[in-house]
Amino acid sequence: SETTSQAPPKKAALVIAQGGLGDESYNDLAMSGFTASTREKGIEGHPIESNDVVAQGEQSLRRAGTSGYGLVIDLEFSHGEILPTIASAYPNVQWAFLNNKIDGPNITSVLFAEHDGSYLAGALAAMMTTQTGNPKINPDKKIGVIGGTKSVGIDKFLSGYIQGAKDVDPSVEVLTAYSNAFGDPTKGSQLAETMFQRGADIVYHVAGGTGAGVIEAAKKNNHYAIGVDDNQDKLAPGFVLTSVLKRADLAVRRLVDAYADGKPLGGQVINLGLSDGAVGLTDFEFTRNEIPESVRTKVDELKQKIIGGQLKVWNVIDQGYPAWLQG
Amino acid sequence: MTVRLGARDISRAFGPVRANEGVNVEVQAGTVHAVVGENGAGKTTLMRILYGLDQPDSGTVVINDHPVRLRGPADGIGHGIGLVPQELAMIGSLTLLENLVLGTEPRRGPRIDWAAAQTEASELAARVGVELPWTALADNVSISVRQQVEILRALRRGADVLILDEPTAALAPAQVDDLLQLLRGLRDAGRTVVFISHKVDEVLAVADEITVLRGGKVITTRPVDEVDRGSLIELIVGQHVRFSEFASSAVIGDEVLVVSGDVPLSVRAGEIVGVAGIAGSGQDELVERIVGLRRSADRITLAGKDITTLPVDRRRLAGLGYISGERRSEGLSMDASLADNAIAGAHRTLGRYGWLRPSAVRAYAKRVLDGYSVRYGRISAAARTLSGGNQQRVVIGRELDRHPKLLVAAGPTRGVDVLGMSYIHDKLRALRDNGSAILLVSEQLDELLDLSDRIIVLHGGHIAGEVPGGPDSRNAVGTLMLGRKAS
Amino acid sequence: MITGLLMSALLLWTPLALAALGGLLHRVGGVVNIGLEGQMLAGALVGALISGATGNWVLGVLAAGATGGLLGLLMSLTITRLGANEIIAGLGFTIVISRLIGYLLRSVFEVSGTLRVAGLDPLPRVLGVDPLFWLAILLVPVIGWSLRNTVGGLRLRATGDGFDAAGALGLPASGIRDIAGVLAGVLAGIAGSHLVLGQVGLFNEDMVAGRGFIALAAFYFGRARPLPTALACLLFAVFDATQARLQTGGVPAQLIQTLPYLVVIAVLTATAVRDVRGKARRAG
Amino acid sequence: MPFVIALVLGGIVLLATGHNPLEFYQLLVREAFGGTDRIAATLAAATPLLFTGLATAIAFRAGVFNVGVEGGFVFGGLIGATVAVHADLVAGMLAGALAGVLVSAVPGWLKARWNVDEVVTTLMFNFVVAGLTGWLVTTFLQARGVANSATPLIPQSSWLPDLLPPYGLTSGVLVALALVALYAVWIRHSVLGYELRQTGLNSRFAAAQGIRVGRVIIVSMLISGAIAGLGGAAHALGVVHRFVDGFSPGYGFTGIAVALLGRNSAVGVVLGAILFGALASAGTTAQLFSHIPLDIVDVLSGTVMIFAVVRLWRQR
Ligand SMILES: Nc1ncnc2c1ncn2[C@@H]1O[C@H](COP(=O)(O)OP(=O)(O)OP(=O)(O)O)[C@@H](O)[C@H]1O
Ligand SMILES: Nc1ncnc2c1ncn2[C@@H]1O[C@H](COP(=O)(O)OP(=O)(O)OP(=O)(O)O)[C@@H](O)[C@H]1O
Ligand SMILES: [Mg+2]
Ligand SMILES: [Mg+2]
Repeated sequence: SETTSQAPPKKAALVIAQGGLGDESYNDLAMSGFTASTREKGIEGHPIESNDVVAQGEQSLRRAGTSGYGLVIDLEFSHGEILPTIASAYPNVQWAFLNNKIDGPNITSVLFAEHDGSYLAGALAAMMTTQTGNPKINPDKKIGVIGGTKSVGIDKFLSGYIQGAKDVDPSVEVLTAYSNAFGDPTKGSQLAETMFQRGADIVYHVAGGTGAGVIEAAKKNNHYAIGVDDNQDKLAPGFVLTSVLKRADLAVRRLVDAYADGKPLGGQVINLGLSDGAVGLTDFEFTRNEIPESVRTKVDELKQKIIGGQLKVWNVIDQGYPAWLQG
Repeated sequence: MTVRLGARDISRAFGPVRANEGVNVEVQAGTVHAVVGENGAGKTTLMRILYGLDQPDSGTVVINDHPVRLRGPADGIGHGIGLVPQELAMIGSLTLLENLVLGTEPRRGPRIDWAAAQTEASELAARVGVELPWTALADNVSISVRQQVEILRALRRGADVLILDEPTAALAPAQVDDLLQLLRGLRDAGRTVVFISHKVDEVLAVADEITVLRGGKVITTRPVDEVDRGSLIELIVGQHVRFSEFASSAVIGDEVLVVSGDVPLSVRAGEIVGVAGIAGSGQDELVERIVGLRRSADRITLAGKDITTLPVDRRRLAGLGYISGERRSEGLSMDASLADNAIAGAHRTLGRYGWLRPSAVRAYAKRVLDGYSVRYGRISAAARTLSGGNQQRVVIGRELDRHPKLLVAAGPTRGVDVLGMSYIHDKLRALRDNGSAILLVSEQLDELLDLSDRIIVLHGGHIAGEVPGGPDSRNAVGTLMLGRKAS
Repeated sequence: MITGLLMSALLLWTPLALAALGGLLHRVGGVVNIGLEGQMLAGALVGALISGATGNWVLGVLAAGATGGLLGLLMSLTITRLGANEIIAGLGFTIVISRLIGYLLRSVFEVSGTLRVAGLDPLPRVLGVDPLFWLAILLVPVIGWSLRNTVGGLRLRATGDGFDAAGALGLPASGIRDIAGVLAGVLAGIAGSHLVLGQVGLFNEDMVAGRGFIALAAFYFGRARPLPTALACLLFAVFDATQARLQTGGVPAQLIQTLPYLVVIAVLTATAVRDVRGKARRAG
Repeated sequence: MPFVIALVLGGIVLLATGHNPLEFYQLLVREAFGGTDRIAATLAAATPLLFTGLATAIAFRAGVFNVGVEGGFVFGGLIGATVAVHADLVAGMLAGALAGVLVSAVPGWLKARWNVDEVVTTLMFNFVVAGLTGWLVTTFLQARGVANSATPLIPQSSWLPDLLPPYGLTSGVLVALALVALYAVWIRHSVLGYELRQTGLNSRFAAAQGIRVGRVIIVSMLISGAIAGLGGAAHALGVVHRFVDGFSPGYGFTGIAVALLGRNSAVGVVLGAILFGALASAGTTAQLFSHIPLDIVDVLSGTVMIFAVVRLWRQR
């Protein structure tokens, strides 16, 4: 890296969560936002990956604290407990944490309403599975969802999806399965094919790289997949009904921009949800014609209701497990 | 005459040990050339070099009067040399037939022609006068059977120089005679044989020339008619040796070992009972049952105590000693130190509160090693670094030092040189005379006749008969071993 | 429903069986191959790239096999010629290969994690299944027969059980092991290509996902005999295929996923008990 | 010397990927050992490896190829963390050790009694334990209101005390080092250590001399499991302060490498653990000062691993 004789450039670090770069979802998305915004703002940006994210959290955060970094964004959930101590030890550094609320004068927390986005996907899928005129739809009222691992972080998505489906049509059956892997497309395609054989025609995946297999399976079997995190509609145009966005890139970009521009950070909680477009469904670039107008209107209505507060989607994290999903 | 195979000034050292030092040997074509010497004299090392398995530090191998370099056994084989190694190169998970043809398989394309292999094998075996269970795994047959396969293998490879490193160590007397006859036949057919043995009589019976090694150096090479038994032994060990003659026990006491069942047997205090039989007659099973390495359905008592279901350590506590016939795999732990080998089994007596006292361990090990004249460097050295004869002394020392009430000794002098053998025999007799009971299992008839007060002959897993010890029983035992009733 | 289960089990079986048979050959030659995982991954990537570049699945599979073979050779050489411990070499090679691939994806292909190769030619169907399935099926008896009845097979077994003894007979023991290592690599590479060309049609840096280790368990389980090894693979494959169906039955996913492993332990124990009972036992 | 080869090969990789090897090696050394904080980080990263390396070495020494230390570590971590929440430090550590014993006991017994191949059973047990802990941590043992699968945070009173605050080096490293030292003496000078060594070197010999081989195998597995479980508990109580997804990134498997690199000796285990610990800690923070991705650091450690064990001269 080249150095100039001027004042040292501002430096920002991004601590990559478990799963690492290449997960095709959360980490990669955050990284893309990080890369773009640091480049735009002329900030020196370094991602920090580790094979042992959990245990090495403290020492790598401290190292960042002593090495002239002004902003450290931590994507790793398990660092929540140590962050306040470290943040208070390095008060001149701005710390940011995603997916959980951490208190501290120089800590910014970012929360996503993934359950809201998943709810809309569930509602959409439940309405679509009865559209038997569509060649990708079968007569069975069944849809599916595949989680990467059985954990509350993932079940927050699953629960929202099931709730959305049941709310629009209680007789829809939702098949669930877990791949126990975030980078195993073979398994993803196996699980999805099984669901298709069992009568599902729309399968939502919350499983990172494993989901690539789900999407391939949808294409092969002429059914639908629903993507997650990033806009995955283009991965198999026409076969990805929609994707449930969770724009970690937007969150990171917002943090980096604020830091670069010298705007105040710290002590805040940024809630990202349907209203900001940081969570939500894609705009059906390739499937618009296959989704009836009425369905799209209904989804939109639901979205407005959630934003307006008339509809409250179950949040597994705050509320524990609901009746429709086993803990 | 051509020197078919020879060594010119060959030296080979292993660390501080000079296994071969300036060795010059010339083996004339069409002769049987014996190489003799005490344990550790360097015989095996020399043979490995002549075959290409090992390379000398200096000096050259001579083949057909020309110096050559052997980079591996393939080179040796290419020059028509075959080695039947002392450490048998058999592969346990392969059948005998597979072992026989390995490396020079009769083939049809990539396929092995098993029919041809079987025919060849049977013919070879018939030529040598043995019968072999060709489909048995090498792991499941006795040492002597394995040895026979090794010999057949070298013959089959068309070796016209055949090196045999102690081929008779595990053969029964009749088989030894057959082998020697075979070697003579090979010589008469123009082949060359290099023959290593610790048994002077065999050497005198078959060799044309004899080379004596001592301490890695050639002492002399002489035509066979220039030496006799006594002078050859003196050349080998460098001193005059007196052998104890057969002497039966003076005082025989109470029954120490009683085994019931298929092989009913009892051994009394102050008595050596020999067990004879061609290999595979049930000796191994008997030994393992007594020692506790194999479950026994039949009752076994030791000094009046029922040990049928006791584990090995409890039997040892009750007064059992065991010299294993499988020195390399069972009698010793080749990679463990001499000290660890010497204290094995007694180690619990050297501890306090679960900790071994280093001084006690040292003292105990030194007593065993020194008390039985083991030649070793450091007591922390691995057992592997000792020559075979010295390794055997470690085992003998360990077992005898505990003054067992009953000693089960299987092949106690296998591969041991003349001096070592007489030494071990004296020790066994002394143990008996001190009132221990000894069950002696050996393939060497001379040893059995020399040591035993009475000899039980096994055949096909049963007792074929019993004869008194001493040289006069030779023929009776030989007959019984073949399963015929003594007349 | 049942045919669906069967088909997916057979699909999952193919790469496991290929890799396990490769590992089996290496095992018979005396080396426990922990590097199958890495070789499979390399085979998967190269298979995807070459199939995409040439539009020909045969070339893709061959290239995957060649890559696996080359890596197998390198690994074997460090073991046979440099005396590296086989377990460490296997673990080390797997780490190096997978991380190098991760790096290549990001720096050369400029993708993260998943690589979609344009124009990829997937495996065709022959009698309803892909050719590599038939290859694996064919290999089971062929390997069994060859080990018993060919010169190469005999020498391989000899080298595996008695390295020094084989050497003393003038056999190039190290060379024979290297050949086994190459064969293992070739089969693992082909197995990897099956994941891409026969299953999902795209490459992911984690896509082998422990299948190399399952293959290892399979040939251990089968005691390096082809048929039991292939059956062990089938056991894993059937369980894998059944999982999704069981998962909706109310049993927690994590517990269901432990089933095949428990079954392996149970079967292994049962055979061991039978073996011990069958033989006159040497107590210890 | 083999180490140098590994560095040269790694250097070639670095050069090929457009990085300056010398600069990067310097950076690695600085990040591994350049200052109290970095040394603390290296030792902290080495601590779990000391436990798993030692646990592996003990079983290997008895001739038991136990690849199930990972499972013991993970299960020990889960149980240790859970017990520490409800009881105290000592109870947590003991419970962890006991949990590790549970994991290793069955394969040990199967091996001793029926000669069931331990490589397969212990490997399988790792998967079983992974499933079991995964299930427990999303059901009974889960902390409510947390976005991941994790047990509740252990109260600070039950933490293993820090050695060098504020650096995250806990007294777990002392426990590990004490165990390694004990192992060094025990394996050489105790009766059981003797029997363990003999069983490992030649079990047939051991049996013939009256050593109860089956019993020794079981004991070695129990000790191995206890150390693995204790390691997991120390990791939970000292470092992570709970059990959480990603608790062990494969410490048990790295432990196999540590034991083999160190030839199962005490000193070897310590050196091996520090080597891998240094690579892990330096490899992570080096990213703050250069643009070399973790992938390349891993390639480097894989290369070091392979070549640290080669013999360059065939012994004659
Ligand atoms: N590979 C080796 N490493 C160390 N020492 C060795 C090695 N091979 C042989 N020696 C030593 O060299 C010497 C000669 O051994 P060698 O085996 O040649 O003796 P030998 O005459 O065959 O003895 P024996 O009659 O017992 O078979 C012995 O002291 C032996 O310990
Ligand atoms: N790998 C090795 N390392 C060290 N020494 C060895 C090795 N292999 C063999 N030796 C030594 O080489 C020598 C030759 O081995 P060999 O099997 O011929 O022993 P031996 O003394 O002739 O045996 P025996 O008396 O039982 O016939 C022995 O002294 C043995 O200690
Ligand atoms: Mg439908
Ligand atoms: Mg010899």
